[in-house]
Amino acid sequence: MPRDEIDGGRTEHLPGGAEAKGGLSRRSFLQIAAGATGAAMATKATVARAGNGWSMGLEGVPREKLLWMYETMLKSRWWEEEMKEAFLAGKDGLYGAFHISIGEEASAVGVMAALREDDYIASNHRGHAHLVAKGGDIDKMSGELFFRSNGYNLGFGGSMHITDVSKGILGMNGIIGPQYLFAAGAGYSAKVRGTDQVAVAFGGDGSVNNGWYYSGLRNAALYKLPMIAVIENNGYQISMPQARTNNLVNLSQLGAGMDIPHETVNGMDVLAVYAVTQRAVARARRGDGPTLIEAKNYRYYDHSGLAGAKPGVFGAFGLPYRSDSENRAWMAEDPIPKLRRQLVANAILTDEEATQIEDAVRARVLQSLDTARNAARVAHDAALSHVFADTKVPASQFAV
Amino acid sequence: MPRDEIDGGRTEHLPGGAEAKGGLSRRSFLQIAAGATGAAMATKATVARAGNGWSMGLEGVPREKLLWMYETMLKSRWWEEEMKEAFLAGKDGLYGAFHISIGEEASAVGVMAALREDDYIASNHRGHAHLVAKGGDIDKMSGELFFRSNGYNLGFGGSMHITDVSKGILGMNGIIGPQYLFAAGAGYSAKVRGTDQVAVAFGGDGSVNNGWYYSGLRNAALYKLPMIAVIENNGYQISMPQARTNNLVNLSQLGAGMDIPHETVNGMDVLAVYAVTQRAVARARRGDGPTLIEAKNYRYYDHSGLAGAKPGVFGAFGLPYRSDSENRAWMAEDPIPKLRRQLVANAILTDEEATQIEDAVRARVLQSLDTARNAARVAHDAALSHVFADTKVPASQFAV
Amino acid sequence: MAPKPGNYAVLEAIQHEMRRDPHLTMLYEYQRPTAVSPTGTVIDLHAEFGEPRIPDWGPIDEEWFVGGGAGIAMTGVRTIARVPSMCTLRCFELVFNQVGKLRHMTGGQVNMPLVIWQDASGRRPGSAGQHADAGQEALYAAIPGIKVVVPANPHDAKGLMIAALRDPDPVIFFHYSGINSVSVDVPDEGYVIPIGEAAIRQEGTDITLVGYGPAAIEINKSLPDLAAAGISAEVIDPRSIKPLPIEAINASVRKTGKLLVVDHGHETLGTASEIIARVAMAVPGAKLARSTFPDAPPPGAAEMITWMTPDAPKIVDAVRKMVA
Amino acid sequence: MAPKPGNYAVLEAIQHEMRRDPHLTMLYEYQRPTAVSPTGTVIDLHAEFGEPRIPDWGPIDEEWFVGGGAGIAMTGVRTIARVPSMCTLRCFELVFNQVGKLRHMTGGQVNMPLVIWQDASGRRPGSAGQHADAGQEALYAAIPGIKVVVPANPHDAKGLMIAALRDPDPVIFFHYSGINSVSVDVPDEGYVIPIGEAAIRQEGTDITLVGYGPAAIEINKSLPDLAAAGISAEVIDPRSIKPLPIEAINASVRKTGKLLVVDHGHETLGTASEIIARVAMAVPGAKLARSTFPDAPPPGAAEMITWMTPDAPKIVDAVRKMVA
Ligand SMILES: Cc1ncc(C[n+]2csc(CCOP(=O)(O)OP(=O)(O)O)c2C)c(N)n1
Ligand SMILES: Cc1ncc(C[n+]2csc(CCOP(=O)(O)OP(=O)(O)O)c2C)c(N)n1
Ligand SMILES: [Mg+2]
Ligand SMILES: [Mg+2]
Repeated sequence: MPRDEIDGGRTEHLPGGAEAKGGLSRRSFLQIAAGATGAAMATKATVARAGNGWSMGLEGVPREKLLWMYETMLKSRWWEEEMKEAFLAGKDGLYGAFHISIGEEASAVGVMAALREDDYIASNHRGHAHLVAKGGDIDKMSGELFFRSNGYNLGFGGSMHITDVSKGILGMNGIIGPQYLFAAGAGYSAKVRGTDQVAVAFGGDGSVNNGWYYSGLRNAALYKLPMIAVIENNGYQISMPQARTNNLVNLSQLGAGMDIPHETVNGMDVLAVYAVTQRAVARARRGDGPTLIEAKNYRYYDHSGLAGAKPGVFGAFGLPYRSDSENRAWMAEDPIPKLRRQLVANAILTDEEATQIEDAVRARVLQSLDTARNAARVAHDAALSHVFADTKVPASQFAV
Repeated sequence: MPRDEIDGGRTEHLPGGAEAKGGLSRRSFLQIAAGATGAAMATKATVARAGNGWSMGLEGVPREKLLWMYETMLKSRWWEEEMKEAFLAGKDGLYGAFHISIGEEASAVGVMAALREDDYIASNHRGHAHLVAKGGDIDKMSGELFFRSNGYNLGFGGSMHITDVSKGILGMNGIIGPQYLFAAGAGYSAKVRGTDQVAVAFGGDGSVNNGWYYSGLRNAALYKLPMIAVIENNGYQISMPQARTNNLVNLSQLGAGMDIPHETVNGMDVLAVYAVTQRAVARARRGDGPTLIEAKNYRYYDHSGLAGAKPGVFGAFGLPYRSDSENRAWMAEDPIPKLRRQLVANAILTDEEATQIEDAVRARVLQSLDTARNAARVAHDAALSHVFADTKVPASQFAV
Repeated sequence: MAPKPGNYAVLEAIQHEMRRDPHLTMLYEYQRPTAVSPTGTVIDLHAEFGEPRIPDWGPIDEEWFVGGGAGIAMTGVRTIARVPSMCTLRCFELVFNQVGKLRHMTGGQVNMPLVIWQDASGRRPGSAGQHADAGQEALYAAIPGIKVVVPANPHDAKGLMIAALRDPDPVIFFHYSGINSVSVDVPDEGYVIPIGEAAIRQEGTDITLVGYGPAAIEINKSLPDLAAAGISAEVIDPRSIKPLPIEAINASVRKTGKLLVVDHGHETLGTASEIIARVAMAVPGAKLARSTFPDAPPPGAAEMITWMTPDAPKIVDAVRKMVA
Repeated sequence: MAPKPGNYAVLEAIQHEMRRDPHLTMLYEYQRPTAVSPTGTVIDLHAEFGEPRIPDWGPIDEEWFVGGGAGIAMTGVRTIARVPSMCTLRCFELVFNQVGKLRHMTGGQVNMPLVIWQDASGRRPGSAGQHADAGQEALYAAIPGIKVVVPANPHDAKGLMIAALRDPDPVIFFHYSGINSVSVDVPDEGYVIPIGEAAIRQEGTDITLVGYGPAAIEINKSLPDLAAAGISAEVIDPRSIKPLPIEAINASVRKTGKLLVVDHGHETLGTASEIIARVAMAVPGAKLARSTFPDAPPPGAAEMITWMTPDAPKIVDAVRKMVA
């Protein structure tokens, strides 16, 4: 077990699948597929296994923040669910990359809950949840997935490259690794401009095995940059099991070699992620440099696209590289019903209010898809623009 | 201070300059410049501060091996000294890169003393000592520095790229970093061929801040490759102080993040380096994977070329980025007289025998320079060959 | 003899050579080296050859495959490094400053029997940005000491891969995904297509059409329309970009007097530039043109990228204008 | 106005812009941003602007300068990333897949005011292998979204650097060390040389000579001998490789009917290829030739590399044959 000499060391192994399989209260979309056996009201004792980075209570978190977490996780969840349904239905002629982050909302929302609006994030291919959590406009997100002119990237990017510089979202990216350099650079920029902004890089477990990861983190340590690296370790890289690509048990250990504070946290617990990130943000804002956070989590769908997914069914099953029972074990830890149980148990919300919030979110999501459906298609020759700021490139495909 | 849970942890800070300044016995070339104050015969007590990786006695090391270490350090030392003199004299019209490793012989020789002839090394720009220690032919080395047809690389390479594949020397290299990939690859190759060969990468303190270093080491750990990385930390990267480029005190700590056994060793003590390397080699040969060794040492000359160097004077002084007293402090720790003192004190050699060995080495070195002087120059158009194995490229410089 | 998908054909080539050479080693990322032929034959290189010759997966670290692969190759073990399609240039510095130079820099001492099996996306809607690229083979061809081949169908892919695996020098094997579904017969046994040898796909007298990889596929699709228009096109697929079989092209242009190079790479400094420059100097008076993807990254929307890609209709149109 | 060494002139440009723009930031490795003019004026950017705008040294990690620099630039801070000469392609993938694409990929959202100050060795004896290279500007020019300039003297270096620092797009500023000692007047004040504008160095009627950077220096050296031989050469230094001022070249070749492109890059797919291809298509019937470094890495021995490098004597020789 690696030591963490800074900040008290909260690295902890992932609890085995067995403990995670108890029947827990679940929202509608979970009941569809995850084998839920009933609604057991969680007590304070079961939801708060102390602040060890693994499972957290909600003490000290303002009501507004808790409601925002709940609503934001739902927004991301339902946006992807409804996009998935649209892909499967086939009527909209959707095409292109589509990396679903369902199951991973807690790390996105937990991190963003600790950030300010003017902070930066640099995301990866699986970034929808990051975007929604950082305030991304789901109308423009839907538009981009439809490759329409109302899309965030005017149809140039599609799912994998959605960007909103105005909200500090430096973009999703189709290449593994550069987000660490970009976030370190954004942190550097904050120093140059004399602000106390923080920059967060999100990467998968696969993104740590590459020089840009090492470079971004190491230079953040050297220059004490306000940067946080969040590794969302979902156990797979496409169909590669994480364990075959790295000899470490906890990827946060990588911080030890660079003398960077590092923690492994339960990526299925939005409050645990929030707590860990708050510490990292405080460190960054007071000029103490970067933090490396590993959030252990899981994606309920396939790497990209819809293999194993069915209309109306929550989660993808029958995939060749993982077992359905592994997926179900993780789904049983789902962060959204977990937070909902805590909110209801702690009388932050009634059950009815919780359902109303979810229904409203879902309606809003469906509306964004409709907006996209009705948006104008892009012009053929638009792509000759935006190569450079103010010139067009020639249409060289026409030889004569 | 980083922990080393494997192999007993021998990381230790470098002793301050003050302790290193005592008057010690010195060979002729040292007496020229390093401010030696006399010949104090070392006792067993002073030379062997226990096997803590910092200063070692010679117990258990065969006489042959000790004599080889002594002679080989001298060979590298005198070869570079005499090349330096030839550069400064100007009569041979020497030109091109010339990175002197004088002062760093102990790490080269200490490492190679633990290797077999069929093991591999991948070196860097400062590799003369590595080559000599791995059995490089100094006639061919001199020929290459003279850019003559008897040179190792037929005049294609010059100092910075000398290679002898037949001796497992995968080459010096003008680029920082690839040696880690090459050595890991050579280790992989040993696994494929079913041999128990080991591959060693040599790099400076500057070479750890780059993705190839990280990649080579990390994959060696993943695949348990018989690879050893030796960081020769001489405190500078050209004129950049090491401390400005990395936030670590001991670069060996980088191993902690990758779960790689790692040690910091006194790079001015050939026996300490040998001891540490023996452990690493044993680990590699039994299939236990890579080791990271940091050898703290110093170069007595400038980064490249002859700034601050004078004919007949040992060491370069008056350089803008470091103090002469720092250089003299390190020269007072010189590994060659240190070993000589131990050999004489332990009755392995008499003082006269030690001098005879040195004189013979020096004569041999001077002979290699003469051989180079008299060797044939290269043909203009030779360089159109060896781009590919069996074709020449066109002489496109002649337009018509 | 039967049509086989491109990926199967290449694995067949590698299997053939791995059986001949007991050390031949392959490193790859997530693209497991297994495929099934239309007749049900399974190739699974990991099952057949096992660790360490074919490890069970690899990290997302392309520089390891190429840089570590170079280390393996330098020690006498022929090596294949497979690099995924979205990062055709992730290892460019290593290829430029190491893989391509080491033989020369060491006066001929270093052998580098390294094949980089470079997957390439090709132009396609929906992928956008980094996942619909083409043309980077030209960048590699600009590097001394590197050979570059680009098959346009599974048959050539197999023969060129075997040639690459027997070559003493580093070879980049650019594998566009679009060629996988081209239906051609692929012999079961091993065979070599020599590196540097063009294929004359069709003889003709009115114009010379040159293109490789995905452009060759589009040229092929344009042929019925050209024939219908009474145009006799000579069609050349160079297959190798370096060495470039320029003599075959020159000879054809000397005959037809007209050259259209079709390239899914960019306009500026793509392979088409080199071909046109060489023909211009060797065949004075010929009429020269190129149809390329514009100097822009690939956009996601189908409307845009389809319009930008040189395809059969655009080729027919250009040829009609050139011979008019 | 006085001659100033190239490195001083560039630092003067950067100092000028850093005084105008309070955030302009520069990352570099070991090349401290300090220089002394012949008249004794000292520029020391670290002393003047301090951390963090000019850090005190940096690690040997070029990908940090370019990738981190891109992150800085994306957040609205104009940035210079200086990359040393022996690794002109260390960051190629980042430039290709990120720096050059982000504006387009995001539908115009991302600004990338990043200047890569790329040192380049140029052909020189003794350095060998990786330290005597030239021509990699052509590889960058092949990448969409990237502008590339190559000054041939300190005056142009200053004006092009200021232009680059005011450009909204990423610019690679290729700085060959050989230009530092070219003696030309360099005004003290700030001035701009527009990117994409060629310099007609000499007007003439017999032949057009095109070359930039180190080749422009050699062309310049050849002029007395050409004049002595009664040859009237028009000499064009494009200065920008992308955008390439091809119209200036076409116009000249239309007049002279002959073009010799001199390039210290390699024969295959160097800038000369693109220039010849474009002129061939635009000016039918012109006589075209190129003199380039062969498709080989640079060897160390002076005998070899000097013979391989297009220099004034070789230019004179080639021109005499072409106009004969
Ligand atoms: C440099 C690079 N190499 C390979 C790929 C192909 N690729 C895309 S996603 C992916 C797996 C990523 O795994 P991980 O980082 O764990 O993220 P996850 O998909 O699990 O969220 C791979 C290999 C890529 N996009 N970029
Ligand atoms: C990739 C790369 N970047 C920069 C350089 C220029 N360079 C050559 S040696 C050197 C310093 C190396 O320092 P270190 O690794 O400590 O080795 P030392 O010279 O001290 O032995 C630098 C920056 C290079 N050769 N390669
Ligand atoms: Mg993953
Ligand atoms: Mg050093």
